[in-house]
Amino acid sequence: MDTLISNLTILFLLLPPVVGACLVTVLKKKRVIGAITICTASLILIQVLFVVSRIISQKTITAFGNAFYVDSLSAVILLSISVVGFVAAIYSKNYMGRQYDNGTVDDKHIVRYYQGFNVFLLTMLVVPIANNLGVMWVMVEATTLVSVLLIMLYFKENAIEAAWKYLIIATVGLSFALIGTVFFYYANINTNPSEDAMNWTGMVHNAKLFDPNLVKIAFVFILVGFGTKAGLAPMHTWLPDAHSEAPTPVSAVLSGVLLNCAFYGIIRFHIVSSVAIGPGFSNQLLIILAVVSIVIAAASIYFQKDMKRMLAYSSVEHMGLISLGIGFGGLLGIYGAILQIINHALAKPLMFFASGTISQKYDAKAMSKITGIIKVMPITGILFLIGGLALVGMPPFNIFVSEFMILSSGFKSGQFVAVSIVILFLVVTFAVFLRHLIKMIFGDPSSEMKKSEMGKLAILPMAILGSLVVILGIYIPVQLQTLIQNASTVISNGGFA
Amino acid sequence: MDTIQFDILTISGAILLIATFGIVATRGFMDWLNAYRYQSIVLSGVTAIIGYVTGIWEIYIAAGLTLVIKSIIIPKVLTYVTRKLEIEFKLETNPYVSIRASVIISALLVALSYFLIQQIPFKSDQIVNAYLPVSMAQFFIGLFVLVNRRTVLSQVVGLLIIENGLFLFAMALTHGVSLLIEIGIFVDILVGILISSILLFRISRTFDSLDVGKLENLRDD
Amino acid sequence: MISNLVLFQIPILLFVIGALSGLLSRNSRLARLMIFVPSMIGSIFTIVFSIGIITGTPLKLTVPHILPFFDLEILVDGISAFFMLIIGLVSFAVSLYSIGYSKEYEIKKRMSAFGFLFNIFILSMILVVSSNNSFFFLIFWELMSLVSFFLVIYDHDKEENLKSGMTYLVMTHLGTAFIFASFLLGYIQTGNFSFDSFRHGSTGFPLLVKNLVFVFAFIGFGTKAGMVPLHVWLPKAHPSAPSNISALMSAVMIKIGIYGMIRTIFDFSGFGASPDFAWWGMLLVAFGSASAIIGVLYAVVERDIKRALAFSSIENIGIILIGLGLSVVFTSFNLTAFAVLALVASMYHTINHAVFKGLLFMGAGSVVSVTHTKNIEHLGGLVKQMPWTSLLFLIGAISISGLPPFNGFISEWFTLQALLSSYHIPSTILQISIAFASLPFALTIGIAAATFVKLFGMTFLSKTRSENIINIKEVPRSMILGMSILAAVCVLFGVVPYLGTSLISTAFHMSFQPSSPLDFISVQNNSGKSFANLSMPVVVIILSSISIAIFGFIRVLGGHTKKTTYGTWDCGFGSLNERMEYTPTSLSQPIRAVFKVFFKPHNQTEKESFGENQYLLKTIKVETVIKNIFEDVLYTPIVSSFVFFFDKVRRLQTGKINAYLLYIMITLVLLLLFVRLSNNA
Amino acid sequence: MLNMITIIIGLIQVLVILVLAPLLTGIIRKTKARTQKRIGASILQPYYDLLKLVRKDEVISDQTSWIFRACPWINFAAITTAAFFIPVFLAYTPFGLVGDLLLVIGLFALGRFFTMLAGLDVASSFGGLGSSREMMISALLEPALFLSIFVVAITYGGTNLSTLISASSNSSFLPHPQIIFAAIGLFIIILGETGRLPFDNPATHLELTMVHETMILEYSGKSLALMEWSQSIKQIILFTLMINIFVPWGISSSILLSTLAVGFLTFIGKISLFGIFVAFLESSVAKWRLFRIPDLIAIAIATSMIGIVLCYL
Repeated sequence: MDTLISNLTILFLLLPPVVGACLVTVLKKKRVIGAITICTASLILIQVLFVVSRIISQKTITAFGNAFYVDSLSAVILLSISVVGFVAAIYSKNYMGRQYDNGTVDDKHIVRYYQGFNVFLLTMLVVPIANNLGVMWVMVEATTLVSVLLIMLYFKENAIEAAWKYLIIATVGLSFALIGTVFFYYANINTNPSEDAMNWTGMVHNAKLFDPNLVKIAFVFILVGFGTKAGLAPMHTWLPDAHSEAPTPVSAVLSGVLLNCAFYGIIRFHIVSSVAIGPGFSNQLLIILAVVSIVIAAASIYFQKDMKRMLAYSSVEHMGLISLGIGFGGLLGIYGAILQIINHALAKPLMFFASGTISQKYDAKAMSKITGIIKVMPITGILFLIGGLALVGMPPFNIFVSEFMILSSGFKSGQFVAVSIVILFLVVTFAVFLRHLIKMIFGDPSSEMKKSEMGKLAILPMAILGSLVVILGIYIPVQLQTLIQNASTVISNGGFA
Repeated sequence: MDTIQFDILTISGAILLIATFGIVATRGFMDWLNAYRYQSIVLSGVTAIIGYVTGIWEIYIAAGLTLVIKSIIIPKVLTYVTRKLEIEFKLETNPYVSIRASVIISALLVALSYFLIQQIPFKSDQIVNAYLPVSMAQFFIGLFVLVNRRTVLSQVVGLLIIENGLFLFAMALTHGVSLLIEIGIFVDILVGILISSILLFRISRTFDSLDVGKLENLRDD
Repeated sequence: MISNLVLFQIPILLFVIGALSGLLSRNSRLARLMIFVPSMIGSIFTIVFSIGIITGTPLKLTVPHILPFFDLEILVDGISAFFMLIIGLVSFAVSLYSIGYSKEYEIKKRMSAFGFLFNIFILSMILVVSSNNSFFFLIFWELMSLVSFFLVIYDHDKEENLKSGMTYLVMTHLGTAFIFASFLLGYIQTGNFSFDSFRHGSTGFPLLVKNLVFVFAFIGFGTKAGMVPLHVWLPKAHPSAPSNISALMSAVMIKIGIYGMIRTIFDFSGFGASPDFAWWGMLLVAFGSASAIIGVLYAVVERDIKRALAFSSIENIGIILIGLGLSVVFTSFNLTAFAVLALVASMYHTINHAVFKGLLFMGAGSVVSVTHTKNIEHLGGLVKQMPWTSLLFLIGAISISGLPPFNGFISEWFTLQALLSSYHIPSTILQISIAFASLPFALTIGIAAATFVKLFGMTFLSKTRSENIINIKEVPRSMILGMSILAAVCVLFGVVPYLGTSLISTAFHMSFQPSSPLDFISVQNNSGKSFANLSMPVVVIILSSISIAIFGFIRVLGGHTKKTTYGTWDCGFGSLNERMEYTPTSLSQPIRAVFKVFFKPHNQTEKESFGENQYLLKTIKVETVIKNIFEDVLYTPIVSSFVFFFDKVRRLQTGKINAYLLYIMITLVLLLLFVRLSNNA
Repeated sequence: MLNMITIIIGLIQVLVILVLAPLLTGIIRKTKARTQKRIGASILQPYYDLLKLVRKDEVISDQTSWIFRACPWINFAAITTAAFFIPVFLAYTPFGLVGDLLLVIGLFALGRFFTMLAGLDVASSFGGLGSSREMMISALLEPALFLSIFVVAITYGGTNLSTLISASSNSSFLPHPQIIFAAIGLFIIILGETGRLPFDNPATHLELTMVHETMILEYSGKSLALMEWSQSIKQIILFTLMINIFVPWGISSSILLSTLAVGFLTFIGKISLFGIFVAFLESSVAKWRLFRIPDLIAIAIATSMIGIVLCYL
């Protein structure tokens, strides 16, 4: 009975995007397919909430034999995917509608967009729940392919360039991830050749017996591989291009969720490696890459001219912070990192949505051409400001809480050098990021700008995210606390809650 | 018996490496394609050897698949795509590092991969012993080709070398993970190649060139 | 009797109501009342509450589980209540003042955002001083910074304001980073974020940690307080803000920095009566003296009235820090009586500065709101059009110059006595250094008086220097009333020092005389004789009776004489006009010349000539510019080295995919080599 | 009863200062005239001047405000209040509990503050000029003054003038070494505070040299009388301080008629001698250029600093 429920749970999780994609392909009506996608996304959200509530009570769900395995960590990722997917679907309707009115896209493109969007959601949903790490890899690679298609939806020069770089770099990176995965598998079958040797559950079970040298090399490959996809510097180079050239809702999903999915891969193997050889080694590497990411992101933001590129670099910074939290370890650090995953998934899409709306209004992405947003579109302006302040870690917004935890754990773990550098560059990021933001939000708009918002459907998703950003800054519901607590236990406790 | 087997393994690995060098050393796109085709044939032979040594029948299927997909379908697709292109792309004029130097660097990379892999305990597994460094060298060489070459097409080829290395690596280490995942990986690669072909097409249309140098609009400096 | 908890909640609720009604309102008189009346009532409750705490027992409460790891803990003890009292007092006056003041703003701006931010700003300050958990302290602290930042850039049409706002925000954030570090050291030692655990655990910290906790807190809170050389934001932000906000910021917000320092030093740095800590005090005295003298030197040559006031805030923070530092030194040598004296001096000056700087900023705001210029070169003669404002500004000016019988004199008297008491310290080098530190301090007092002669004289006295301010009127009654409250406090705290000293000694649980309003303040010397005495009420009695007596005496002696009004003597050249008057720049020229090493003044000449011929000048403009050494020597090099680094980093993003792949390759190889080589070793 | 007597004596000391102030000015002027081979006016001339001035009508500038009119009264009241805390011929004063030396300085500063404002209030360049120079000089004198007070206060144990002067009158005949340095510093400062040469020339009305006079240039009648008188009072207060701190010989330390009489007479003698000394000094130096004055003040500061070091060593 219980297995049946579990199987159905997973099935209903994966069914909506499949059905959605099919319906979009069949119906092809511009008005309908947007609504369908919103339905799909909301069904996913509801189902994920159900899954989360089950996870809170029973910690793990296993379905279809051993094919799917959901624990608290997966649930956190699922939660971020579903929330961002939901708001992105709502936002898409308005955004793509306007693109259509502009003549930027035609009917064919819109159908392709919504197909891609549904498939993209599907692939991402599978990543955190697949028990087989090979399947996980396949799905991460699949997300790359789908998102490349979504990025090159417009046949603009820049979009094609970005898509190309993304494709090549991500594929190369992920091939390293596969090498790492296979190495782990090899380590596993060397000690215990069994059916589920490729499965996460099987792997973490035997991890204590793995050969240390093998694990180290394997983890390096994993880190570089999934790190490329997760946007850790210096493998992040594709990220600003891809995120800035994609259609805005896609940028939001890429930045808010896809990076998390890739990072999820790192976390899984980090757990295995910690069990195998103790957390010291992988922590060390995570901290190094994290510091490099934060420094490079901070430095790159200063000279940015394009709004979305700037946001992309900010994603690099936040992935750095997440990896820093995991690397510092300790309950506080890991908790902070997981909270950071959620917080970033809320704040970054908010910023992307706002920036998309703003670029449509001003007909420009260059920040120098945008001034006085607060006067032209007050609500969007305030939401943009809230998102920006959250991103730079200003209280009382949510990211401050997680950053506080991460940095505290850094002090606690005695990594003073790393923490000092990070704090310095967080201040630098704060300065350079806000400098751009404030120039755009305040000041006098040019006289021909008419004061108006861009429609309720554009505001709604931002308002949802904005209120979550504010609320999570001062209050985290007990259920969410429990979930994150369990997820951090999964990481710190060798994979078991 | 074991030593003979090991010799066979080593020699086939060496042949594979030489085939890989062939790709590094050639200039024109058609030459690469041919070199790639040869390399894939060698690869499928190597796969068959692995199948023989381990006695797992699934590996023969994989070898067959490799032969079909890599030495026939992919070159065909790429030839088809490039034939449609109307611009001059056949000869790459100037890689960052000259061909002679690249060959030497590739040799160094082979040495590097032997050095890096040394510490892994292979136990008595001769297949791993023989092929792991070879496949590792293939990654590095593939990556080097990607770094060094300046046309979009050559980068696809670099990617293909890496995929070949990956395939060999997976085979050598795991003797076939499981057919399902293997197929998944194959499909991924195929779709990847397909998408990159579409992109190739787009790039040549939009930029009137296949030079990656044209793809430098998005940058910070 | 209403419980303390309710009294604490009422003002919070009122400020929230004020904030929300601000958001919901449109521009109108009603809206202004809806914004500022709640904040006024809230401030009154704050005052009542804090006096209740000072005289009664501390309020403590905990709201657990709203966030993981961090409980919202509130503790209002005497120290918090003292600062809360300052907040309440000044914000009451400022709220009252704002009812009239913001009318001016309504014409060009929406009030809704302002009303929201204004109320939240006051609320955040109250919450900062009452929080008892480092996490929530930082939340409220940054909220305070953020809200005040928005208020600074409230006139965001001017790019200059945005820039000063940015400087402010970045500097204060940098400060927060240090505060954060200081708290985290406590956290490492105690494993808890609550101030309570710091408080109990701090005595057990290793000396190094204690020192680090102090130094980080010193830098962090010093930034907020506007201590030199971390003061750069202050003279930019305060003038940019609307004047009522400048008043709040300068009078109250920078005091929260002082609060933080006191909290850290006396509560959770493990500070105690040991000569190990004497250098903390000396550090405070050194930076305090530097702030005082540098602040006042910039103030005296300044032409922008609000900038001058801002620099003067730096000066006064310096004086407060000197007092605080002396208190630390005395405590570390276990000279309790003098430590109390120095702390009273410091806290007395804190409350005084809050009062008179609030008053002065409001006065300046009144002037700016009717004349629309902050440059005193264009002002003058306002005493006739604005008699009330000028009188109130004069009271502020006399107080801040440290002249009897107003409050500034009292706190400076205490500070001087504390400096003199340094001869009790059993260390010659400290004795001499503190004695020498009194040199910049005394110089500061002298120049401060000159500064305010200049500010008041040039703004309110003599002839109007520009034509467009001739037909101006006195400001509305609510503004006058708002200023009068603080002016009354200035007088009250000057004439009856008992009010201040008893407040401080009760709040800080110390014993200090005088024991009744009319009693003498006295400082004892070694032989038990009185070292110094002061009784301000009697001084005021003498002063006023002499005034009456001499009036009568002269009248009797000279009889009734006529008074004729006639033009100022002009050496017979004909009518004097405003171009012949002394300008503010020329007024401060001697001081600028004496300190030319510091100011490096030079004249900038702009010439505009007719056509080609450079000798036929159409206009010539000469401006005396002084160098800002801190920006030139300290900040500009730091910023430009960062920008240099940024420039190098952005070169990495070349746009070449080959380069990108190379980075991946290099990373991979390096990490693999790292693994390989670390294994061999 | 004793209290009543001390208060009365205290008041008498105040009166002595108020009454003798113009006389000291007269003595100095007479001496200066003599050294310049002039006969000079009577030493009582300042009294005549004051009497004349209070009876004269006033002309007030139409540019001025109430500050200009109130200034002489405030100035006078402030300086006279300061006189209450000064022991003159008795080594202490009952008002010592009310205020100390720092308060005296504060009250002087209050008077000067208003005088500077009055100078600015008349809207002529003269007033601005005077205030501007006074701003600089007073600002620089402040630290010098405080440092020398520092030396004196820690040597004699208080800024309370009763304590201070009692201690100095009880101290040995030969002063402490640091006191000599303090005396040099304080003497220079007193010349500056009272506007004597080489800081300021009270006798000229030349815009190149004058400081104090420019600020009161617009005053006439009663106001001018008050300004002049208060200036004399300030002068005698500072001279009294100087002689009572550094040469306290003969000052009465108890309330006996005899000692009081001796004290009073020696005070008259000492203050006259000091006035004559200052007058001689003034005759022998020229007014210094404005920007050389800081050098002089620097000397005062330096000697006081040496004094401080000597205190502690």
